[in-house]
Amino acid sequence: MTECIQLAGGKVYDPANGIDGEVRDLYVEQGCMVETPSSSPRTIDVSGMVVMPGGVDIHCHIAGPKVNLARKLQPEDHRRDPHPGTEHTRSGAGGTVPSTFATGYRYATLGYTTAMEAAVTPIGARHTIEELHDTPVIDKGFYVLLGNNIFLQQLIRDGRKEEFRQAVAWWVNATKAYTTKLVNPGGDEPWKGKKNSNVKDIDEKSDFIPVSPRQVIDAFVDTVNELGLPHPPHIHCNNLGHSGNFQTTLETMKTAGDRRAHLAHIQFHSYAGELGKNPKSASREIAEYVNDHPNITCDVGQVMFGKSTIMTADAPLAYMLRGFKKGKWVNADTECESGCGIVPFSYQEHIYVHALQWAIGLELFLLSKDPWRIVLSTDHPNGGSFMSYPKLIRLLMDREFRREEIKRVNQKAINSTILNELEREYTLNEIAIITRAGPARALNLSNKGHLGPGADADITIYDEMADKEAMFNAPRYVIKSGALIIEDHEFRRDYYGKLLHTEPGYDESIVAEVRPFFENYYSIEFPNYAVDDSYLHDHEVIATV
Amino acid sequence: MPLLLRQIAAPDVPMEADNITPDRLTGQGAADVERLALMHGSESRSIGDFFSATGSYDGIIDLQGDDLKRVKFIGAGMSRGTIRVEGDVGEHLGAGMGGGEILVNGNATDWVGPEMSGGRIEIHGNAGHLTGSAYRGASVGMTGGEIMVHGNVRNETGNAMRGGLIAIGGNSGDFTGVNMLSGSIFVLGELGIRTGAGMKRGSIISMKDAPLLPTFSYSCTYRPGYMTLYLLHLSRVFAIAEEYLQGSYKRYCGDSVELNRGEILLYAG
Amino acid sequence: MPETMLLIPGRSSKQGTSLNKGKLGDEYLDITSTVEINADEMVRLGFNSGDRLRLKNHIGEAVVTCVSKKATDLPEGMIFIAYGPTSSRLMESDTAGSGMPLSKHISVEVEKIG
Amino acid sequence: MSENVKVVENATCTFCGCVCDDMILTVDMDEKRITKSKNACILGKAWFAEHYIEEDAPVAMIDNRPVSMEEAVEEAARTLVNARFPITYGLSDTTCEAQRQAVAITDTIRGNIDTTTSVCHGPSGIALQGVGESTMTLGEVKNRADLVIYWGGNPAESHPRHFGRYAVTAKGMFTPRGKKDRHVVLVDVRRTPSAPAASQFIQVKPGKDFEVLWALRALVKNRRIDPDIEEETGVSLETMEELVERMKNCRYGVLFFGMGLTMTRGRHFNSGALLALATDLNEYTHFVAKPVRGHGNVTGADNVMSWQTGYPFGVNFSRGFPRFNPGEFTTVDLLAKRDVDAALIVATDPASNFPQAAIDHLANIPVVCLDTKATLTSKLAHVAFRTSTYGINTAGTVYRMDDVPITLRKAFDSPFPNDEEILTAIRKRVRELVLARGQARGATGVSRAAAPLQ
Repeated sequence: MTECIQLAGGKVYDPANGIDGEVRDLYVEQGCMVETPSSSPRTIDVSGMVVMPGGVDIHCHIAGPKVNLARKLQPEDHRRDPHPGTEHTRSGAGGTVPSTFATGYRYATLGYTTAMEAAVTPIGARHTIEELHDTPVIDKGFYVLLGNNIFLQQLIRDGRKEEFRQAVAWWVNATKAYTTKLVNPGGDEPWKGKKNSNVKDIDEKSDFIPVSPRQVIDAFVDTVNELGLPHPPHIHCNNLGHSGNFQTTLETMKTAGDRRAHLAHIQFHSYAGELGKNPKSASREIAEYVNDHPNITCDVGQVMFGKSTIMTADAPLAYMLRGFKKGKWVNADTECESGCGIVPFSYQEHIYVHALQWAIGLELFLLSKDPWRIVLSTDHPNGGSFMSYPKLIRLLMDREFRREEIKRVNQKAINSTILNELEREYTLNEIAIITRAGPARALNLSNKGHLGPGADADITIYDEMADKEAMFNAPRYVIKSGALIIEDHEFRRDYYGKLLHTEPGYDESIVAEVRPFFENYYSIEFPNYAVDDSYLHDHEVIATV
Repeated sequence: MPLLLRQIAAPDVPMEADNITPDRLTGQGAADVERLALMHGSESRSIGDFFSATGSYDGIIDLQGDDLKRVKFIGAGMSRGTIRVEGDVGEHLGAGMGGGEILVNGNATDWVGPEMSGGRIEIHGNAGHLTGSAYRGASVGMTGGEIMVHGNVRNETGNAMRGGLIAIGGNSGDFTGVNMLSGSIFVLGELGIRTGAGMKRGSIISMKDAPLLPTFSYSCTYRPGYMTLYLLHLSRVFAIAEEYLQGSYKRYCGDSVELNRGEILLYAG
Repeated sequence: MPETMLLIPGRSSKQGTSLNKGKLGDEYLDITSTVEINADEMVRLGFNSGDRLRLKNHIGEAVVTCVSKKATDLPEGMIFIAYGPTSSRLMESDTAGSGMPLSKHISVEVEKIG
Repeated sequence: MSENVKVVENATCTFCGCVCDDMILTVDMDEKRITKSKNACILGKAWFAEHYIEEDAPVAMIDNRPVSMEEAVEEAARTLVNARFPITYGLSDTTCEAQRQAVAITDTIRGNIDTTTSVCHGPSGIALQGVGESTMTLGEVKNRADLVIYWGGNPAESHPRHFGRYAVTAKGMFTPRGKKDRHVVLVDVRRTPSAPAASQFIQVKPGKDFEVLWALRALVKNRRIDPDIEEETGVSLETMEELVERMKNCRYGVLFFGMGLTMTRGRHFNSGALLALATDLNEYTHFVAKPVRGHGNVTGADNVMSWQTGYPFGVNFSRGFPRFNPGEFTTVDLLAKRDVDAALIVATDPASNFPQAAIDHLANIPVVCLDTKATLTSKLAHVAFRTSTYGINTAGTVYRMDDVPITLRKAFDSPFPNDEEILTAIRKRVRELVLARGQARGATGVSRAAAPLQ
């Protein structure tokens, strides 16, 4: 169903290929970008329009056990935001945790064509893949939660580095994951086993398995880089949301040294101040470190005002947030692997902490010197829905708009930051980097985030408008793998993207090591654990590096 | 002259008629009204397929029919004007309404005035479950306005109510005022069981004695100052016995699993 | 005078195994039309195991066979039955805005036939 | 028994929500039946033993007359497309792959879809939406739980391996001695065959579970409860206080609950009270709760419905997008109110277990039925398909009661198609018919103002 298309006369923003708003023609054939087509193309006149690669979301929560539990939890959120079907597309429900169909179609209507689910328990991988299969248009993958895996922690404790490496590789294969994810490493055991406490320091060792978060982080950074997974370990640091946590964040980055690491939703980890008291901004300290260390990539996890849903493998954090309103709360423990917490939430302009979080996110964007290593995200739906990306883009591109918005929020919070002093406005080229080219590079997706020959023909075409929120809210055309999905703002066909995963090599003998642990402590049979190839449908193996 | 909608055909399957509301019919002639859409199951039909319209809207809609039980969402979201219904109506009557008045000379069923914020609903017969309540999953139900039911209601009346007044002439079912946040519920007849479970604040008043949960505790018997005012207001609609105006009430506070700041007042003679 | 009792339909192992053989089979139909009653109460009401009883309420009526159950295992005033076509006949359809009919606590009048 | 024998290891029993995946099945390939099911409980053994192939049964029937598959699919599709308020119901005894097709059909025809959840733990789903839940996978219970409470359920008869495999005698990381490391409490209105497995039995008067749970919540919060609670509930204040101390002081506590809560007066508030109790206890220790789900893949049905529509059961598409409202879009209500004009029933038998008023209406409308065996529902159906059995003749995915997904292994082939194949064929034909009718979807012509209100 892919066509041969000529996109004629558009202003092209393709930062990976050094193209910054040049008017040129692009050609699509067989789902890819080509220099010159072999057959006669259908020409679409896009003159006066802005052409970019399809957006790439490096960190969001869109599929899997916790996401689905958050969906079940909130009929009131779906009810107010129905997603009608069309002749070509399925119906669904919106809100902060949309149904799978609504998720895919809504990403497409923002011009996003790739998204990575950022936290999946290994035992929930099969579920996640089933949901991703029902998530239309976009290509997708997921990061597998291994940072609180009891078996792996035991290997770290015992200094069995080689077995650790093999076991990580086995787990990535067994789950069809894209990379590994660490969430509050070391925090599960105090939560589940010690009456709901948490690990507080990166060097604090658990009584049960005497391993510190730092040792876990170090082991994963080491192993994942050695294995050459396309994306380094994706790290949700300890102490998320706590005042003074920026020290933990700096220590985490220092632990990585000069090895590749990705820091997730770094805004939530950039707080100064004293523990238990109101936070202050530490965006300068964090931005400085990131600026100076090219091995680090991060996504911001911007907070946007309004309804959100906190969903995280960091269960103690969700319990703490539940304490504020005593509203509905979900805790879900996964055997030997993970915790999980879910709390419906709302960020409000007048609340000091919320306004500060909003400001810190913007500071991080504006203080960043290398747009290639700071990715636009809201940690959907934790900081807000991905549907608020266009507004976030306007906040970055439009200083006057930003000033007006700043006036509407808690001024005490604003006055404790330097946000008012930051004059920077992102250019379209920089937006193309932080939403497309940068995340694609951080993920080592060489066929995405650019429009050079051989790239996947994932393309978004916007009408150029002064109001950047309006512009990024409604692309006129969206092309996915060469198929024209949206034309004149309307869906013209349905399309299901592929699963992106990686297959690092490992020594089969590790299976004999994992199996006895599994047989003792898991509740399903070992041969039924790994996800077999029948679940893959359309997929692409991204090579190790 | 009011707009009269007289039913000419009975629906075979549930019908959703949220266009039957003053907000949509203002300034429309009878022919225009008949062309407005309604849902009959999954098909989109016209009001005129099921109702004949005469007159024109002057602030009042008269809705008459023998088979309105399947007609849902009458007056949903309305903000002004009056709907007068002759007959028994379907679910979601006045859902989310913010103003105006709905009068039903007949019975209503489940979800009368859910999540309404203002206006008035009066039912001369009975209503069903979840009168003046929240929909599932929502933490706040009715926030304002009033619902008066002359007959009986069933379970979960005023579920998660945060404001306004519900008055029931007959009996209520179980879980009256469950998870209530604020506001007032009067039940002139008998309360069902588990009244006020999970309530944080608000008042539930009954003229009969009632079984209460173990998390409600007796505080005193007294004559609340506001009782006379409320009962005089209710006496415009219900027959309020003189002794209720003059009498004392046993006050129970609860729910102790929550804030313990709600009250249940039972007439004590 | 018929006795008013509380009918509690539930699952049982026998019902579970017999339904695999087919819901139209005699075994399943037998199991789902047999009720258990407290042994002391059987004596009080003059019922013997194997007696045919009529259960009746405002929804409908059904004929069942009774067996006695140790007094410690089933309180007086209660009748246990395995779910099935028989219990359906006595079940009210109102769900109180939940989707769930009150399937476990069904008030019935019990009378011995013949 | 023939020589042609195959052994299938790590097979899964889908009879109940335990979804035990450690079956070792011996299959006689000539006879096409399972002759031995090692590790299965009494229910599982019957499940495997009784699923043989009735070769002479017709693959499909219209009005009890044998017809071809194609003819039946055509008639089924037309029946559904011609209806104004068609319902889809059942789905708890089939694979997620089939469930996905069923939701797609219902979306296309703008029908109403509901699963057996609504008459099982639907009230617990409503409770979850009200208060949330603290929960876990079953392996956490095996590894950690030192206090296990069963409330209103009889697993010895309904889920026979629940005790041994997951919760009572199971040995795990912090419970190496199994039952010796646990205190087990059973709460019910009658002393069921589950009582012997428990360390303690608490008998509640029928219909008083809510009052007991509510009192326990109050005691956990250090509120006063009057001793006359015993007269009302049958449980003494002393027993309650002792239980509360035990709950507050355990290391990892679990509350399992059954239909003794969901099917009795109070319904979702009973489940909600229990979920809230578990949540409250997290002030003191780690505490979790879990409904003990019945059918093999009823949990999968909840999951598929939730990810495809946003809601777990009771979903209506008549306005072109999903809406949820238990009591309005749940099957018992729709049938009893005679709101329905056609039904697609998949892998369940409402004609034998629904309230009589609902059964009566089912007999008056055209029903399309898919089942592995003849049932009262298939007997009254307009179009009846005979299907193969999931987990025995059909691979696919099911979700255990704790949302853990498990892949099924096929034991032997059936001449009958599986639910997914039939539903996929119906879906394809339904879509053609809907498009041909020119009913382009999208704008409904009705204002959406009221729609968000339900």
